[in-house]
Amino acid sequence: MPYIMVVDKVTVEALGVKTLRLRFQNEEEGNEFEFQAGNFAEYSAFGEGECTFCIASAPTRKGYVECTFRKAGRVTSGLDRLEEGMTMGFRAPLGNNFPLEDWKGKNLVFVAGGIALPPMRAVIDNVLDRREEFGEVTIIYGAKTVNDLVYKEELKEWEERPDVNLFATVDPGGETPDWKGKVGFTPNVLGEVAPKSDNAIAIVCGPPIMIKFTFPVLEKLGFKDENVYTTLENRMKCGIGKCGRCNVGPMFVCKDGPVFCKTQLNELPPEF
Amino acid sequence: MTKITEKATSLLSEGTVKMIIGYEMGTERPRPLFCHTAEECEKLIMNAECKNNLAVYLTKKEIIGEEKIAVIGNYYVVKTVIQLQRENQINLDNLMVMTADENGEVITFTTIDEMKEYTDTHEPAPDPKMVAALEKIDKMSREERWEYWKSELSKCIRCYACRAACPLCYCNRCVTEVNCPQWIEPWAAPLSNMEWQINRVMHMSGRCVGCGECAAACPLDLPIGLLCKKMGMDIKSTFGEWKDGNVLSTYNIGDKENFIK
Amino acid sequence: MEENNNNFEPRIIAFVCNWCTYAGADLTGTSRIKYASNVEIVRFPCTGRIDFMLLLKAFAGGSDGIIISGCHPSDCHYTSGNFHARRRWMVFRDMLDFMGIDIERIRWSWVSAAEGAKWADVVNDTVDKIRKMGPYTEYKKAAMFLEEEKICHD
Amino acid sequence: MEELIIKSSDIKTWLDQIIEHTPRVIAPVKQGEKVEFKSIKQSDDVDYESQTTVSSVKAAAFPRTETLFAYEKEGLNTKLYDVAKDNFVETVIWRARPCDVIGFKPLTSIFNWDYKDELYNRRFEKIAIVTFACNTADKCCFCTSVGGGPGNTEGSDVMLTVLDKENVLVEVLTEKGQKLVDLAKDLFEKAEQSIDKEAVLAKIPAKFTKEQIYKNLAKVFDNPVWKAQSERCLGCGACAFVCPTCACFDIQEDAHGNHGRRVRCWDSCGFSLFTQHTSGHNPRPTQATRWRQRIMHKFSYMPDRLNIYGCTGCGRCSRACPVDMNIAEHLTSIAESSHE
Repeated sequence: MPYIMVVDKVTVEALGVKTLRLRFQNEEEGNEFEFQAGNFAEYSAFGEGECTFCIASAPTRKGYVECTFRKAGRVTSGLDRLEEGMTMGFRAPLGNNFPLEDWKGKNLVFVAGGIALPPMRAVIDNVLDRREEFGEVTIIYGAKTVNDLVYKEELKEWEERPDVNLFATVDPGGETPDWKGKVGFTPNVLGEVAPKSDNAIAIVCGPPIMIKFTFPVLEKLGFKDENVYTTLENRMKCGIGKCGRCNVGPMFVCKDGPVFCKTQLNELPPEF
Repeated sequence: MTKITEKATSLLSEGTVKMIIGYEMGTERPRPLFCHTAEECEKLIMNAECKNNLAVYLTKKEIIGEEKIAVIGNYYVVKTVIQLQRENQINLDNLMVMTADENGEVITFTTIDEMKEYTDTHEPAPDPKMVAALEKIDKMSREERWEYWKSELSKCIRCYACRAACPLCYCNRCVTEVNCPQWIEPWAAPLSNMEWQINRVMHMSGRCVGCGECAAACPLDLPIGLLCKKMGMDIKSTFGEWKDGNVLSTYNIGDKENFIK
Repeated sequence: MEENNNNFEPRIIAFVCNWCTYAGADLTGTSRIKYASNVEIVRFPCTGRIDFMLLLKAFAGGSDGIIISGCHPSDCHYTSGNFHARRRWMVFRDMLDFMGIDIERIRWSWVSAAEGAKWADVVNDTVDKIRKMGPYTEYKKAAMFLEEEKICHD
Repeated sequence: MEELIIKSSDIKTWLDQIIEHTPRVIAPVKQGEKVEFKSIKQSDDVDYESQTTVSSVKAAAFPRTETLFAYEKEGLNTKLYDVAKDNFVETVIWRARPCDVIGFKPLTSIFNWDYKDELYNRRFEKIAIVTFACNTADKCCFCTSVGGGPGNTEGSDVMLTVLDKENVLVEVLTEKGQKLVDLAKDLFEKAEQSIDKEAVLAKIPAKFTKEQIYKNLAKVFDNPVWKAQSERCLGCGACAFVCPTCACFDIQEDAHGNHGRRVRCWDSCGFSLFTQHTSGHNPRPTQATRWRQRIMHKFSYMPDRLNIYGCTGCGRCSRACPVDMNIAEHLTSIAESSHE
């Protein structure tokens, strides 16, 4: 049975993209609930159905949970209609998480595309709250057009931070006159920025096409397969490994994923 | 070496067609066969039990591809090709339509009119079991009919074999798969099963060629063929033989009816 | 069936076309003609837009009778909307009858913008007829299939 | 494991006793030419001639449509209600076949792998199964090739084998079965030991072995054999819905204004939109990929994860298929092939 959550704050990120900040309706459930960066959840808009998104806020920031989604179908339009104070359902934590513990002391390269920044933000915020335990942090985030960029205030905040080098980019033709950031597709920008690959972990997240184009660039930069992680976005209904639709080869994306290492992906058939 | 296999092998070896769709003998009954090479044509057969409507594959791009193919089908396949052509779903110069009469002679059609002339003259007799079932239902009172259809259709498991087997059901997103608005509930319940059948037959009205494949495909043998048959008879009696375009997408100022006052 | 009819108030849904019947109903109002109040009017640009599934959804939603009305043939605002609709209704009505759905509960009519009085008659006749026929319980019961699985409300 | 003998004529009276003492008894009933599992009220509705029914008996534990929970919105708040306990009644499945019964094993392991599905478990633990061994078999049966057999007692509570015209061997396998037999204790006598059950059972030659399939499947993932086999497949859901071991489901919402229910209903990997992403990208776009998924899931992924095969060899999918996709034929060609 899903938890009941109360919507605290609704922020409009871009055209059709919203972030909901949720608080648990009953306090004890809220306090007992903990999750890891990388987990996802099934959000219910009662009367419409359920859909799958990552948990966009970091586990280190207690007391609330955030999710970001684009208005696309029946359930997301249901979520889109929610205002402050209204209730919705929340089934979490599901799936596995980013292995933060064994990244200690390593440099981190985050590559995100479009609406895939939310799962990364959970990790980035988590890393920034324990900044000293990690090496250099590079974020390469691309979107189609300038107003498609999500979390605009966070992007500014990361830009000012000295210990984070952020490269926001927009696809060619999506830039506006006062856009200071880069212009070009995320994989090409990654090639230009060329972060060093020794003692570094790359985390890629975006639509399947972007993942397919980013992997060769990472290889060229010398990232070994076991240092590259990604989260897969498959059609999900149950989220607990029963309904049989999210599998890539023998692996269930909802139970054995969504976070996969590239070595695991190489063994899997090309079915994502 | 039946005449069909001869014709098929020659077509394939000369390269006029890339693939031939026909029938082969399956576990208990004939089933569709796709011949890409000459020796596969050995298995081609054509007899009264060959019922699958092969035209269902003619609208599937992943199967027919871009090159020219041939189809050796029964009477209903030819009739469906006419209807598909009328709804411009198929590209006739990439398709060779053939059939075989009782003693195995292969008939090849080159134009639509040849097909129309063949289908008008070779109309098979209506299946007596269906005619009897229709009479039995017509004699029932309204409440009995409601109970009959509710009990029959509550068995339906919504596997959509009726939609999959029908050559004229080629929408890539069917009304049941649209969820804003959710017209028909996607789970199996007596009323939503009835709504599904009503929707399916209404979308077939005036287009259905009466091949009976929806009833044959149903694993539970539900009498859904009667619905299509009755729809076909009603349309023929009220609108007569409709030549140009589909019944519901055209209109006639002189339509007569007695219930709109 | 007679005794419970006196306190049974039928719920009727009317699918009407905006240019003729809706205007006709408006005229009925402005000319102070009384007609039964248990009709809920749903306005459509044209009868051609009335999807046959809406009738089934109306019955499943709990209405006991349906009125469908639009412009007279050949004076449709969109020239051929009501011809298409007429065909659709002819085909749909036979099918509903064959499947045992009670087509007596559906009233099909043409009401033009000038026929305010006719609209009142259509509504009153239908309401009386449906009141005599009683609620459409068998359809509503079929629509309640999921409710057979009981819920514990503790 | 007690072996008893009952007269064929007494079976009817025993069934009457069972019907009297159990809220729901499910048995094959003839409707037109097809035979279906239905809940029966008197014992003479049961059909004893048919080989198997069209749909499997999984609906007794995993129904086509099932309420997960109900919700009610009051103002800004939402209340959730669980399903009532008395929806789950004691059930006896009468005259099932060994291949139906083994089907429950993979189903139970799916529904209890990692997260225990209460709804399924509540229904399944209330089920007692009386199985009839198969004296005949038809062309589509291949239970011997996947480790089953016409007299396989696995999963049943009571196994009946028709020996000859009047007496029937009764093997009581579990205490649930014992309770059923105790309902009409006097109808049964002890069986002498010399009964050879195999003699009366149907002979079904094994066409291939599961291990062969499992081994070959590891090599054939992107081999054109899938396209060739699935060319005539129409992408309906018949094979998945009649299969005793298919457990894929869809979650939908039945909304009425401010209250409604979340509903679980059957779904099939054969449907084209089963894995369609909102962006339109579909990891399994063609029918060949879906047919491959069906076979790989039952013969390679399930053995890897739950070390149980997802097929009981009942042959229902071949009988229900509109274009006669005979699974035994396809599996034999995979087993024999050494596709590299």
